[in-house]
Amino acid sequence: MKQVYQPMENKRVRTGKYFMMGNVACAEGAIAGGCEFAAGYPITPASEIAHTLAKRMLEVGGYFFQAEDEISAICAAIGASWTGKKVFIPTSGPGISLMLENIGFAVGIETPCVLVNVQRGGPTTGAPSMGLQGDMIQPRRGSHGDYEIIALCPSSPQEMFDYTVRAFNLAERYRTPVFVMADAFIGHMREEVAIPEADEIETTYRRIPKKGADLSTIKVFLDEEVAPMPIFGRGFKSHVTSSCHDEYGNRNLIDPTALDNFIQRLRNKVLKHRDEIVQVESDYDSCELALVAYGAVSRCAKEAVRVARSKGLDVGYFRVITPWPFPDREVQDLSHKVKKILVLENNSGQYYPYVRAEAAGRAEVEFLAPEILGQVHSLDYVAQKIEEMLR
Amino acid sequence: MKQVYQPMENKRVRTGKYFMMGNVACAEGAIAGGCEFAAGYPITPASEIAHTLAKRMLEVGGYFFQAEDEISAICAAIGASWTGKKVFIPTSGPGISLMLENIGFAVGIETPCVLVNVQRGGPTTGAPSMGLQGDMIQPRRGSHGDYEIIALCPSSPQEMFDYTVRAFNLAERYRTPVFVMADAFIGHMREEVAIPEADEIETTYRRIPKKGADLSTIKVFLDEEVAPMPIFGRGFKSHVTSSCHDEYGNRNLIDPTALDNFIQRLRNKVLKHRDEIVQVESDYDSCELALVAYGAVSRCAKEAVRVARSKGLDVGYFRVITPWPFPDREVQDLSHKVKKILVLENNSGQYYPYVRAEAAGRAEVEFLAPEILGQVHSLDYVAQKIEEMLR
Amino acid sequence: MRTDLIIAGVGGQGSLMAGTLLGTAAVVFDNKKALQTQSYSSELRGGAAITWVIISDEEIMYPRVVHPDILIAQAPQAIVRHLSQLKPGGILIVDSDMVKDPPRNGYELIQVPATSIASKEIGNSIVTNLVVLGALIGTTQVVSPDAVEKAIHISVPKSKVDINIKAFYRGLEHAPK
Amino acid sequence: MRTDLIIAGVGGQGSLMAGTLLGTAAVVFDNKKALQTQSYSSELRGGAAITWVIISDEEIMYPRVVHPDILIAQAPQAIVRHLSQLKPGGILIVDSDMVKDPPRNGYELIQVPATSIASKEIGNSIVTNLVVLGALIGTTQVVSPDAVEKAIHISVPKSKVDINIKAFYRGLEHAPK
Amino acid sequence: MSSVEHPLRKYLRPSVEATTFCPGCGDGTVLTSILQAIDELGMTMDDFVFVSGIGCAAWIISPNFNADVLHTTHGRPIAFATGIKLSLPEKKVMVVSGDGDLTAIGGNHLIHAARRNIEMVVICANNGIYGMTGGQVAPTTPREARTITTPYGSLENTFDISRMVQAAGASYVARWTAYQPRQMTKSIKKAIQKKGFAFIEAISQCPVQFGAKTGAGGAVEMLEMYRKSSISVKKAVEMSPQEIEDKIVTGEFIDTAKPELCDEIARLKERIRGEG
Amino acid sequence: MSSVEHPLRKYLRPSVEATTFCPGCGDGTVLTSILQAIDELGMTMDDFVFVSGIGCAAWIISPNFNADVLHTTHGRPIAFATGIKLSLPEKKVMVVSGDGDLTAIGGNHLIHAARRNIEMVVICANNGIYGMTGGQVAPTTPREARTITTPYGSLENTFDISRMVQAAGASYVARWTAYQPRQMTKSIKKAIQKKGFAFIEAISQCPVQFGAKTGAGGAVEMLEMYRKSSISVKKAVEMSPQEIEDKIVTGEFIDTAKPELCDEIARLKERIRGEG
Amino acid sequence: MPKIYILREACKGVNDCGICRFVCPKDVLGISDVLNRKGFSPPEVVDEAACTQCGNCMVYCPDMAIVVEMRKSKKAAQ
Amino acid sequence: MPKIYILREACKGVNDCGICRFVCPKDVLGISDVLNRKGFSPPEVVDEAACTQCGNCMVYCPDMAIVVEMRKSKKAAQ
Ligand SMILES: Cc1ncc(C[n+]2csc(CCOP(=O)(O)OP(=O)(O)O)c2C)c(N)n1
Ligand SMILES: Cc1ncc(C[n+]2csc(CCOP(=O)(O)OP(=O)(O)O)c2C)c(N)n1
Ligand code: SF4
Ligand code: SF4
Ligand code: SF4
Ligand code: SF4
Ligand code: SF4
Ligand code: SF4
Ligand SMILES: [Mg+2]
Ligand SMILES: [Mg+2]
Repeated sequence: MKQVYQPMENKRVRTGKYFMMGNVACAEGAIAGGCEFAAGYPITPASEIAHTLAKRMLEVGGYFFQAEDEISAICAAIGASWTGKKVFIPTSGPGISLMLENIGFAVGIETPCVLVNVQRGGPTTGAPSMGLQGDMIQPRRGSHGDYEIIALCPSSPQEMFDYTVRAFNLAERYRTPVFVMADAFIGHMREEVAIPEADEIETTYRRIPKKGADLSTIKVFLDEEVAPMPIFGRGFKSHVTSSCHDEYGNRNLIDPTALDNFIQRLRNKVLKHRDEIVQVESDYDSCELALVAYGAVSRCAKEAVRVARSKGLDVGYFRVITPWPFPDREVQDLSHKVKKILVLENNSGQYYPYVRAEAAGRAEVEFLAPEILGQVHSLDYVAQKIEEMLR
Repeated sequence: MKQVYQPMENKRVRTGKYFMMGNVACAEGAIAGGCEFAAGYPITPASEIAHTLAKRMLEVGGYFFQAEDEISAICAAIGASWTGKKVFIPTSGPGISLMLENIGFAVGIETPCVLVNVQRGGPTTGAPSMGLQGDMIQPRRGSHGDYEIIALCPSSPQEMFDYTVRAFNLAERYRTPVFVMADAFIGHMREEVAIPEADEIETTYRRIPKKGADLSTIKVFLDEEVAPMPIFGRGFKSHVTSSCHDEYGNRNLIDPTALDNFIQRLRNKVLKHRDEIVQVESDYDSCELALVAYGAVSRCAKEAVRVARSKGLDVGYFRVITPWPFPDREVQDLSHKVKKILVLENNSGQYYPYVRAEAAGRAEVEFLAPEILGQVHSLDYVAQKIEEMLR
Repeated sequence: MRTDLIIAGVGGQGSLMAGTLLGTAAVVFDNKKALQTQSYSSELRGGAAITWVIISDEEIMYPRVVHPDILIAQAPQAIVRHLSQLKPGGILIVDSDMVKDPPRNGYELIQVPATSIASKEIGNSIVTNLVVLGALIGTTQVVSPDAVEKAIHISVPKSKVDINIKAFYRGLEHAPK
Repeated sequence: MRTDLIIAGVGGQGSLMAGTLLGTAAVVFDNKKALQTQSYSSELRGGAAITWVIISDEEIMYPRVVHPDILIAQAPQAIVRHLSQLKPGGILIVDSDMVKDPPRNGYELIQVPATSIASKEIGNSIVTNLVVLGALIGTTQVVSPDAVEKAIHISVPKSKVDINIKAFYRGLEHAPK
Repeated sequence: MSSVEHPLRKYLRPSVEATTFCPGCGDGTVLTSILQAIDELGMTMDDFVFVSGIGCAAWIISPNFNADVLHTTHGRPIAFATGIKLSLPEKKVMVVSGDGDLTAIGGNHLIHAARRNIEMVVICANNGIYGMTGGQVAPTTPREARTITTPYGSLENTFDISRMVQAAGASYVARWTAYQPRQMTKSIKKAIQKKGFAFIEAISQCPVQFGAKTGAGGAVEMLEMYRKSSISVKKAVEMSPQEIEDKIVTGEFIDTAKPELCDEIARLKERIRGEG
Repeated sequence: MSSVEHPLRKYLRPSVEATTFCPGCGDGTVLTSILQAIDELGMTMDDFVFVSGIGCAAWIISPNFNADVLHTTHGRPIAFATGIKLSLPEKKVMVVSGDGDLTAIGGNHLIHAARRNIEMVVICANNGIYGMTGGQVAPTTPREARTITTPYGSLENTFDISRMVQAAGASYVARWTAYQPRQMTKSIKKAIQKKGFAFIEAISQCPVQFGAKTGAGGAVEMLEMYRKSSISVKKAVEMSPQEIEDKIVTGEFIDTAKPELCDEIARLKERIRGEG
Repeated sequence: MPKIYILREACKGVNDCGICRFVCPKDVLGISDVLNRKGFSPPEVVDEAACTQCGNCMVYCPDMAIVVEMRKSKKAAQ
Repeated sequence: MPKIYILREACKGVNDCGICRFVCPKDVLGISDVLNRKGFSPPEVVDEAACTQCGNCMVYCPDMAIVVEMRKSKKAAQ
């Protein structure tokens, strides 16, 4: 078979202004964020990420590995991360469902990696090209056991780029999997994407023990302040196991306190740094009602608030950018300032109980699903609900 | 190799009083509940269920299929269910994590099946023989997409038997997967198990279309009142797909309303019958504080309440038997009657936000994890917290 | 000013491509904002191909087209599915080769025999979408013709640039002045 | 009356089996309640084997043994791990072949040379656990000897019944009256 | 003339107007070959349960076949089929799915079903690519072929699926191209009658994804290639590995008898009953 | 005398006092054979990254080997190893795991790694059972053998793992029993030096689960059985299938050269750089 | 003389498919210039007399769009 | 004469293991009646003179509990 080699762009950062598909922006964000190894398996509506990476990764000296299935993809990526590479795993809901065992593994052995879930209509195979925010709790509670996770929720192709970069930084900083929770609507959306110069993009790299470090004397796991990662190939002689272990990686399956320590420290590693991770966008004063939303729906909420205000209604806006770790204090603050909260999600109310629990007893919290699940709410529909709640 | 055939007991129901391990009771419950096909893959701390079934199923004319992996196990069981058999899939957290894609599939094509998760200490491989209630949200939110599920939570070997029987009945009645959420502590616990005579055990069987029914004229999917199941091998010529479909099984991936219909009807099938499904055990009047718990921890809560009352404290008890569908009205009722609620779980508070959200603003809700995650709270520790909350 | 459009046809007519060119012209060359979404899945073939485009001078917040200002119908099904959504007084542009006798009430109707222009005048039916796009720009100036021309340059393979531009201007000329 | 016990040894000593026999005796033959849990995993081999047993006349609600009334130590580690948990005034039963010089304060100490009784008198060290169990029943009557005998009958292979019963009674006799 | 119906049309679901395949897709020919085999055997659709995964090939049976059809998740049809067969041993179970479905994500179920030698017909429509998702490289894509995820050519070796399934333990294994519909039909008939795991690799042209992306051309060009490149198993034995490299070896690879799982279970149950 | 140290002891993690294997477990012999091979090649532990899954065999390297060791989830070590090798092609990557891990739940990764011919040594300690979880039937358990999940004897056929891995595309495949530690060592040396996917099936006695449950006996009885039943590949070729049935065919099944994935990637990157 | 029926509406067009024409040993089939409802050009019989009844067109057609009435066949439609 | 070192504490006992004795062609090894700290009976050298230095015991021992000092070897411990 004839092989034609196309000229290499060889630019890590594809600087410039584009009318770009969200999925492509996501792939470019990964590369700009320093991704060196990506692994995936084709799936609608995320495949364009893989298509972009398949070409671009080779051009920038990395590799896109198309695995035999999603399980292999996440495992290969985790393996690559342990060699010191920044790694990336784009997929959609069914892919994440298959990966969950090993997402938990990545959490357990503290592996930086970035996953993208371009959510599609489901449950199960459902309607692959429709965007539903149907997997919002899955990153946190989908894998068995007790753990914390970091997730970001973009609402535009630009944010597909920006948040993917940030996801890499968070993954490296906290040595843990980070999710970008997109959906088919955002993934297939085209919009202006402005990609800055390489030197304007902040990138973080994980800490690694000093050369020649003796791992029997330094803690390389379960440090709430994030232990340096004893990556492979540098002579550290790391023992890495997801069995319950101590700070040095020694397996301990017998002592109950070892399990407690294992779980708590992994959780605290994220929770103690929640201030550096959690991001919300809000625009409310002590108002009557605030709309809470994330992702594509947050654009609907923002516009609905603008319209409502233009009609003189006392409405505020609260967008969750990082659904996980849960922005508990921010929601508490909100619940102190407003009387009522309306949570908008493009699902049947997955995130809503968490908001409601946190606002407990201060603000009254209601939920509004879209008229048709899978389609962002229409403005009229939201306006009607706002008026009803303010009546 | 020499083969020795042991005498067959050939009794579907192992009537009698035993000092029996929870996992064994669970297997006996499945058989008593009518299980004809079980599929699994060995995993601590659930393996004893498989060991029991491997022998007993053959004796009662059924089959235990040890699959090549957990994915194959759930798929084979779903396939068998579509031939009209009652099917059973015992495993532990890592197994469920692997099965999630196809658990969603079972929900989507409305397949009766019973899963047991004998929860172990994690995340990831963790500590396999320690019991943590670490997977409580996973049945409902672990698979991608928006769906409802039914789950039961036993607190003793006797309930491992009883609830497994009930799980089969619910699965058959609602044509959907049902979880039994045990843990290593209950699974490996031995206690008195009294198994009644076969004719004292209530068993339900799914509805099936009439012989010769023309499926182009009757709805065999997405009926909120539960459609008859057009099982294979009877000439129905069923088209069964987990792609978004209508009431007749016709695939429709284009119309947004088709997805909405698909999701809503599947959810409502469970939610509309929540009164027949939801079970709680409660013992509170208008009291100051109620303890909410489930599974093994509910025994601790119950005893703590007894002790507190014996000291004259105004404390009530609320046990969740069916964590899913969420007992919203029952928790609402509780929150109307008591001032404070203390949620006890052997995890870091997975179910707690759901309780708190539902009690929103009426009762004050707090959470107490055990002193050591993985070990049921000590009574003293709970007593202390009770006193603190009543102070 | 925000303009909401639907371009609807069947697979192979290039409706999505037309939308992307429009968006590229707006964003990259006209310094406007644009947003495109689509009913698209490689798991589906044949059948409807629909794209929604929003062009605006300001930031686009609400991302859906619920009631378009303009409906471009490249196939009869497009009328069936989307005409009822068109804003009262909106513009309906049809490929008159494909859509015969469109209903005529309550909106401005523009008919362009795009398929025949493309296949007969330009010599390749593949550029029908550009003829339609030309008609749109000729009618509404939602983006500048110049921007579209530039967008074509950066979006289609070199060998196809000329024929696309030709088709675009042929469509543009055809629009009622 | 509720009695909480710990039986702790190392793998192969039959600690778990002793606990199960105790529970079976209580539940099936003495009409009492019993609950047994264990630190057990086929993913672990060697090392500690511990079982917790609760025997009670009434329903057992709280399922954990936090402060046992009785600690049976079949190995030195058992003392290290569990003695501090023993209730003040509780009973400590040790296999004196395995546990030399147990600490003596604050509880009732019973020493039985179970391993040597089993291997020398009965002729099989495999029944050490039954000697220990006998000593326990002899000391505390937490279940009836008769119930244990019946429990043995339904729990162990026919060929092993006699030797188990013999070991049990030998242990029982050995207990301080 | 409009009253003329294709003789195999009666096996299709009445509600089906046309298949969803692209023009010239070989999967249509595979579909016809299967129905032809069933027809020639004089069996009815009620003798079968059909199972497929996800992909274009999976849509050969779903919803087209007017029979019990289970359209499952990607890669798992054999696992579902195993449960069905174990519980309904008196029916014929046939899996029809794609190369990606059966050998990439589903590879494990394939080899284990072959090992168990559970009676089942598995037809793998092998188009050398992921058709449905837009032309990504598959384990069956030729080395150096350009696909949408191998823009510089694929660097991976290719499975010899049939050989592997044979090594895993299947009783019957054959490979045919869509240029050999008659042989395929004959082979499917044999497979249906086989007491054991029977596997047919049906090389099927995908002009739209494989043809366009790799440069292999349209339906006719691909069929022409199949015609030219195919050699029989017998002939292949006499050729050197290098000579075979670019060829498609077609024919029956194995046709043998060994213990079948459902049979063994039935026999054991019988024995247990006898002793009970 | 207590100052004498075993010459291979230096390769073990200092904190390790003893392996966790049961007395007489063949996995210890496999462990020694691996270290012996590394020793004889004059390599150091820093030349390697070791990966294992879950099971007794997975504990051969974890935590024992004083090297980079990744102890992973059940069935996935090859998938992890693939990512490691692709990102660290200059290191040797060795997977050591059990038959259940590599061929039951992990079967798909095994065949795909073999297909890709990615340079990697995979040592499968095959004890014919799930040891760690208490003696359940495995795809490698002999037909009719009683295990805890086949109380009436196993009804399933057994994988010929080595043959399957070869059919999937591996460059080097050999099988040895724990009664052949010297041959095993020699073979591991070859495997380490192989540019491609190298697979060694190490038949290893599990007296505690396999031996006890199937009646095969203790460590010595099982070794004696290995000794008696083993025949060489060369001899096997001359024997009929029936004659071979109860035998263990040991030796090298294949040792060939074909394109290796990391090599191919490096070459492509080079080319792209050249043209950039 | 054999009878060849083209089920025009079932055909996906000789332009993209054309398998029937490719496999016909006798060039019996040409291209219809009347599109079917889906916009495809089905084949048309241009030399029925040449047909050998080999059945290729019918057996290979992926869309069951050709029926060749065999002389021996009883079942063939009128 | 060769030197055979039994690393007693590493041994898991000739009762359950005993591989060294099985593979020794010359019955050099017997059973020690002093248990090691884990309670196992290691082998003991009963006929060192008979040892052929074949190395079997060392190579087969699953627990690295035997070291045979080869005459040629320089490395062997004292
Ligand atoms: C778990 C999961 N991963 C990925 C997909 C996306 N997907 C659908 S079909 C397909 C490939 C189909 O390829 P093949 O089996 O060869 O069938 P073809 O379309 O080529 O006939 C993929 C990757 C999915 N549906 N589910
Ligand atoms: C997903 C998952 N399923 C099941 C298990 C339980 N498990 C642990 S080890 C093992 C089997 C090990 O068998 P094998 O690989 O042959 O190793 P061996 O112990 O025999 O050496 C199983 C099933 C697990 N840890 N994870
Ligand atoms: S994409 Fe390929 S395999 Fe799929 S229907 Fe079209 S031609 Fe056939
Ligand atoms: S169970 Fe078997 S394989 Fe595992 S350590 Fe013991 S003897 Fe070895
Ligand atoms: S039957 Fe044969 S000869 Fe006749 S038209 Fe068809 S292909 Fe041509
Ligand atoms: S083979 Fe069939 S579908 Fe193809 S062109 Fe001929 S008649 Fe039409
Ligand atoms: S070296 Fe050989 S002869 Fe000497 S003791 Fe060891 S096994 Fe026996
Ligand atoms: S082979 Fe090793 S472990 Fe086994 S008995 Fe001999 S010295 Fe001990
Ligand atoms: Mg394919
Ligand atoms: Mg094994």
